[in-house]
Amino acid sequence: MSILLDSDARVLIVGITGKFGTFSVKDLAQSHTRVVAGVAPGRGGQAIEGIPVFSSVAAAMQETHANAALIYVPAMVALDAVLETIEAGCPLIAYPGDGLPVLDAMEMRAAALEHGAHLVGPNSPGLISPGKAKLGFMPSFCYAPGPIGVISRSGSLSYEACFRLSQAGFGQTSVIGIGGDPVRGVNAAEAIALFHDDPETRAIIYLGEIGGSEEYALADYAKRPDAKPSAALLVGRTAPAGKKMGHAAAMIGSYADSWAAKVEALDRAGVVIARDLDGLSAAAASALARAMKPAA
Amino acid sequence: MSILLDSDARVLIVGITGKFGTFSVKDLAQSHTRVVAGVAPGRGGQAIEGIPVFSSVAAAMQETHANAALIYVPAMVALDAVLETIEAGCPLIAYPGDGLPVLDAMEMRAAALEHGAHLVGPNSPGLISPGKAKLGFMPSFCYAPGPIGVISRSGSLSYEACFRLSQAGFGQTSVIGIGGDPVRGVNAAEAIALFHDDPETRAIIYLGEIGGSEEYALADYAKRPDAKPSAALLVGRTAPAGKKMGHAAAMIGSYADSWAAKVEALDRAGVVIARDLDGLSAAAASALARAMKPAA
Amino acid sequence: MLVTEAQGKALLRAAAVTTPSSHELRSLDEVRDCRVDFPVAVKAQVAAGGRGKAGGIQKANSPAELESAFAAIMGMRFGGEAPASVLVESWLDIERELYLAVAIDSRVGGFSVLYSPRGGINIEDGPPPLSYPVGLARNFRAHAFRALLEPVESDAKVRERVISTARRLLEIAQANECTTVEINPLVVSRGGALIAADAKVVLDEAAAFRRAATAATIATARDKAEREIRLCEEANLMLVWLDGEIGLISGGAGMTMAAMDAIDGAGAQPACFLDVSGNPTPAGFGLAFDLLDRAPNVKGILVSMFGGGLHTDRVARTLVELLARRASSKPVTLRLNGTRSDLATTILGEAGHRNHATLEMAVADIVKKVAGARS
Amino acid sequence: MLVTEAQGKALLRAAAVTTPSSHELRSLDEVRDCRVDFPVAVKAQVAAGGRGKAGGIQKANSPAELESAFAAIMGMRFGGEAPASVLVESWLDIERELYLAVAIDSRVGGFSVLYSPRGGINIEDGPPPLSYPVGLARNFRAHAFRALLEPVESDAKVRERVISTARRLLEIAQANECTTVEINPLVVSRGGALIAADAKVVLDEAAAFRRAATAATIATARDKAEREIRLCEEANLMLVWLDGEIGLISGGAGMTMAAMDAIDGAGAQPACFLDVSGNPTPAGFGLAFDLLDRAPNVKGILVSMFGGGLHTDRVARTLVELLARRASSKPVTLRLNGTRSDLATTILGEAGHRNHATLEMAVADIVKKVAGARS
Repeated sequence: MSILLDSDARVLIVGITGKFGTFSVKDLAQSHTRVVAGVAPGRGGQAIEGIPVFSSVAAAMQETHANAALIYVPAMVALDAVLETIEAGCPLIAYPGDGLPVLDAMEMRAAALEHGAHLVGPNSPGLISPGKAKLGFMPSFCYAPGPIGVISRSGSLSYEACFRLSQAGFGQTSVIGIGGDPVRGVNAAEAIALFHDDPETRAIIYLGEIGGSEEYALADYAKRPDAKPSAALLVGRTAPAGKKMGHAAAMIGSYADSWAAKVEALDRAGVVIARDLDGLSAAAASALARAMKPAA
Repeated sequence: MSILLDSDARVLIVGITGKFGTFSVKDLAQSHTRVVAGVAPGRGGQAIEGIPVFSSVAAAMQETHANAALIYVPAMVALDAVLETIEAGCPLIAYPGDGLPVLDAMEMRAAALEHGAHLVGPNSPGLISPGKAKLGFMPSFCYAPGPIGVISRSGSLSYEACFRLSQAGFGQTSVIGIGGDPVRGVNAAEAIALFHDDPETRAIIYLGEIGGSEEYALADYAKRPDAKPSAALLVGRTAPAGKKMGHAAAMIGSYADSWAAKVEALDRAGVVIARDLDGLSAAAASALARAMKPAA
Repeated sequence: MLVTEAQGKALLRAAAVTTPSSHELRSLDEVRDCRVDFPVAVKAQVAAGGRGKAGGIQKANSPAELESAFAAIMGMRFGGEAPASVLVESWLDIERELYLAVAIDSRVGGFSVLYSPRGGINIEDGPPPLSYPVGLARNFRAHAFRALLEPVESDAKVRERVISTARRLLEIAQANECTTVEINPLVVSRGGALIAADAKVVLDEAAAFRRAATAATIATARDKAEREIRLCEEANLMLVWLDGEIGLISGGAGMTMAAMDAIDGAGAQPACFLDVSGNPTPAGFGLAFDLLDRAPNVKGILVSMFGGGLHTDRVARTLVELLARRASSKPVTLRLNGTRSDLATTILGEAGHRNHATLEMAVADIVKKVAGARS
Repeated sequence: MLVTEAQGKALLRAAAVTTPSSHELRSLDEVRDCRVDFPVAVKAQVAAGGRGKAGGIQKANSPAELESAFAAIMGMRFGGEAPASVLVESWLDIERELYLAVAIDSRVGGFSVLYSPRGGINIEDGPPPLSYPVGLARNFRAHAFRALLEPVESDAKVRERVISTARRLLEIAQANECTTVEINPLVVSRGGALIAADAKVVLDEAAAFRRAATAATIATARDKAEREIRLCEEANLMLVWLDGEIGLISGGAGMTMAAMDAIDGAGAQPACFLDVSGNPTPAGFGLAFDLLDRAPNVKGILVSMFGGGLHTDRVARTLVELLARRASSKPVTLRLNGTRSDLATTILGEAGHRNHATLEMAVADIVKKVAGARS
């Protein structure tokens, strides 16, 4: 098993005629992911890399029975594209783009919740279920199948962290990038719930950072008596207050935003803390070891 | 029968401590309408003219099982009050106030539709089912029970028109003021549908005016083979183009807004036209006479 | 409340809708100091429609032509209004003129988007624009609008730009509480970009309590309005001057229009729409009589009130007092009906005034009196 | 992007939120010409927090005091920023200070409204404010907020005014695309009215493509920013200067922070957050090296890139060329891992550079080199 994305994925690429869209057709094929359709308004009837192009998501869904969408359009039309995809009935959507106005992210999130769809992003590499399918642009070589569910706020950190985990023998059920923006589709709490319900996921690893409050969702979860074991690596321990560290949401505005406050809360809730990237595999091993033990 | 409002009405007055609210308690009592509760934030526990006051609509509904609300609050907090009332589960609401921003009217209308509630107003005297109950501030002496359903965009016109109808022996099942603003709760098409479904309503009289397009809803209805007979009086035949005639929506901006265009459409659809107020009773008689005949 | 093109375009620019580069000029000195690349369009700034057909838009190819166009336009009147300024804009290289608007649509219960692939000043002579019923601005869906546009607009690039611009216009209407934001023409430039060559923006006056810009526009319009209109607004009366000879004082918008129509039905014409229901007091009626007594075209006055909440006996007392000290000899006809009208009839009768039983009788009476006074 | 109090208050006034009467002054001449009723508050206009505690708000009781306060404040720096102006405001007659804000809350997935009945500069020392999770601005419900306020705010009149103001702040945030609109203090005047005595407004920079005001604010801030930051923004690099000695060039926000933390873990400190993933080209790396080579506090440079989509062999070639013509003698450590890193190691090795296998090895190497250079 895995979360949201499985080997039966039939992927639709909105914005397939753009640079990213066309790259993704080839990249996904190499990751054994079935791309069944592309969408580009006014370009219906064409084909890109052998994939049929439709003028609307509804037409593409009807013809190809796509069940997952990857959206590569500029931020200024992203809300339109995501709403079209949600309302066409697509249950899983990744919008990786960054620079999206937060009001548009709010509308996307609300529309997804209203329709029972799962939206991954914005500002995220997407979602991968190693060995099964990929809905995003993360480098596939970093991942391997296994029992760990990974949630990450940062693309670059998740690549290297998963590469190290895979090298150390800790494969992943799924790796979901919840993104670096303050408002997102699937958030930490929802991603945790998905991994909690996935029988093959035996432990959860959270890759977080300073700023925002998503990390507290993991602390809340870890306190539950039925929680799966979890480990966390938070970056930005040495970041100064009041400065945005690349991601829109990575800024320390109050004590609760800080590395120390978050690590304290996670530690108190029983989450295994990796102080550095270097300590991540040990933390993963420790969490998995707990998963082996029967509940006390 | 009647539409929306019947003798089982249990009326709640939001803004009961204001001048209009307090006047309405006495006025409704004189019209044999049961007022069961008032709402004024921060004034819960008091009483006005013997009516208990609550701090929230939800509390008032729970305690008194009110099933209709009359809202007398200033335009700047009207949206808040109407949303609270709709979301507390009240199925029928009249908001008579004028000067409401049209964006707020749009939100009210959307919320009412979403919750399956009926909102009468803004900028309307409300709704009366003569001899049964009144939810508004129209002068009760103008009305009498009978077989005619009346829809009006103008308060003043509806008082005098109904007074004349009542004097001439043409009583009313219900009289609904859909209001003089461009966006409203129950609109012409919806009011027509309600009267269509009311078995006691034998004919519909529409009191309209220049500007907007509500009158075309009656023309559409009258073309239906199963339509009840209808008559219409439109005012503003002598109004100039480009000038707002009192009501926000009463302005001729295009040919379709004009008296001539609307009368032509209604006449062609088979609606009996009263050219003047003076001709209204004859038009009512003519419509009722058609109702007597079995369908061809 | 319609605002000027210049104000409307400022709202468009704030939301990053492209407009031609422009200067708003108020005096010949400003015209002489203004540096522009010719040719330019010189456009009267008035809050009234039909400006183009009335000569309010001229082309100038040189500073001399600009000066004379400025002087000519500033001397014109549009719907009675003098321009406060002219807008001087770079002359556009036009590939095609489109029509795009968002406006409140009462049957939709919210906004509709209107589009025509052939805009310009003769838009009303062509087929009606495509209408996309949106409702709440947030219900706009690019894909739904696109599906409607496809049969109407064959150029896919223009289509996508129209969709983006329509969304932007809805955002403008929402954020600034406008009931209409109309661009006609929306110009397709030779390069394919869309440029708003004109802007017709109507602000929702009811939102003035939370929109400082709307409140300021209303205040400016009130300052510019003729004295009578301003006095009525301040006194909470609603006045629209008309062309007839019967001065009409009535109550409620609908009944005032009904009375206007009844006057027309009796072969005369109303001189005004004057609704005193907002202030049926000695002050309100006093102002109404004062205005109508002074108006040269008003030959007689009809007071017609139907009392609902209003107590007509109070109105009768007010009228008796007012008529007693009135100087004008214009004939007056009274009709008070409804709440306490028996008492009103008595009060009027005791003072020697007749209360007519119906609107129609009162109208016949004043029309006869005015015709008699003339012959 | 934080704007100044004066800009924030302009947004409040446009939505009819009451602010004190004020003048924004930029020069001593303006101060001398300004007519105000004393006493007044004299307030530094900077887009940075903590101004009050740093002496940026002073009271002046006379023209002489106003002049000296102006001069004093204009000479101060707040978070490194010089005030561009001061705001002179009538001194408020304060009954009570409240705290009211709307801000994006990531766990809510939208806006929250924050309220405290005791606002002022020490708000952070008290209990956390009441939080009403709204989500989309249109989901604000007066009755829901009222129910939360009742146990916290006992004055029913204040409560109702706070509710109205909160709705207004949400409308401002929505219409202008703000991520924060905070009023602290929101003053209850002796007359009971609410007055926004301060305003902290953060604009969403991502909305600049459709908000001319946001685009203009960003452009102004960029003009005012130090040269290095501006160069990086123009080149699509992300730079934040820090206090340490290890110049860090990395890829991706998360990995750059991870590398900063690793440097700290090895007993040294990073000199910067410098993410070149937006432009991993000769131009991007060239600018990065140029800035770090010139910075006096940078004693050595660590380049750490993990290649995902990025081909590290290309980066290796770029670095070889760059290092060959570099003048600085500051030590450099390289670590390229991920896509095509075997090839990268070969390319670097052929040019005499070592490619470290892991981030930790590379960090240890540069820390040792810098320590060696120092001793």
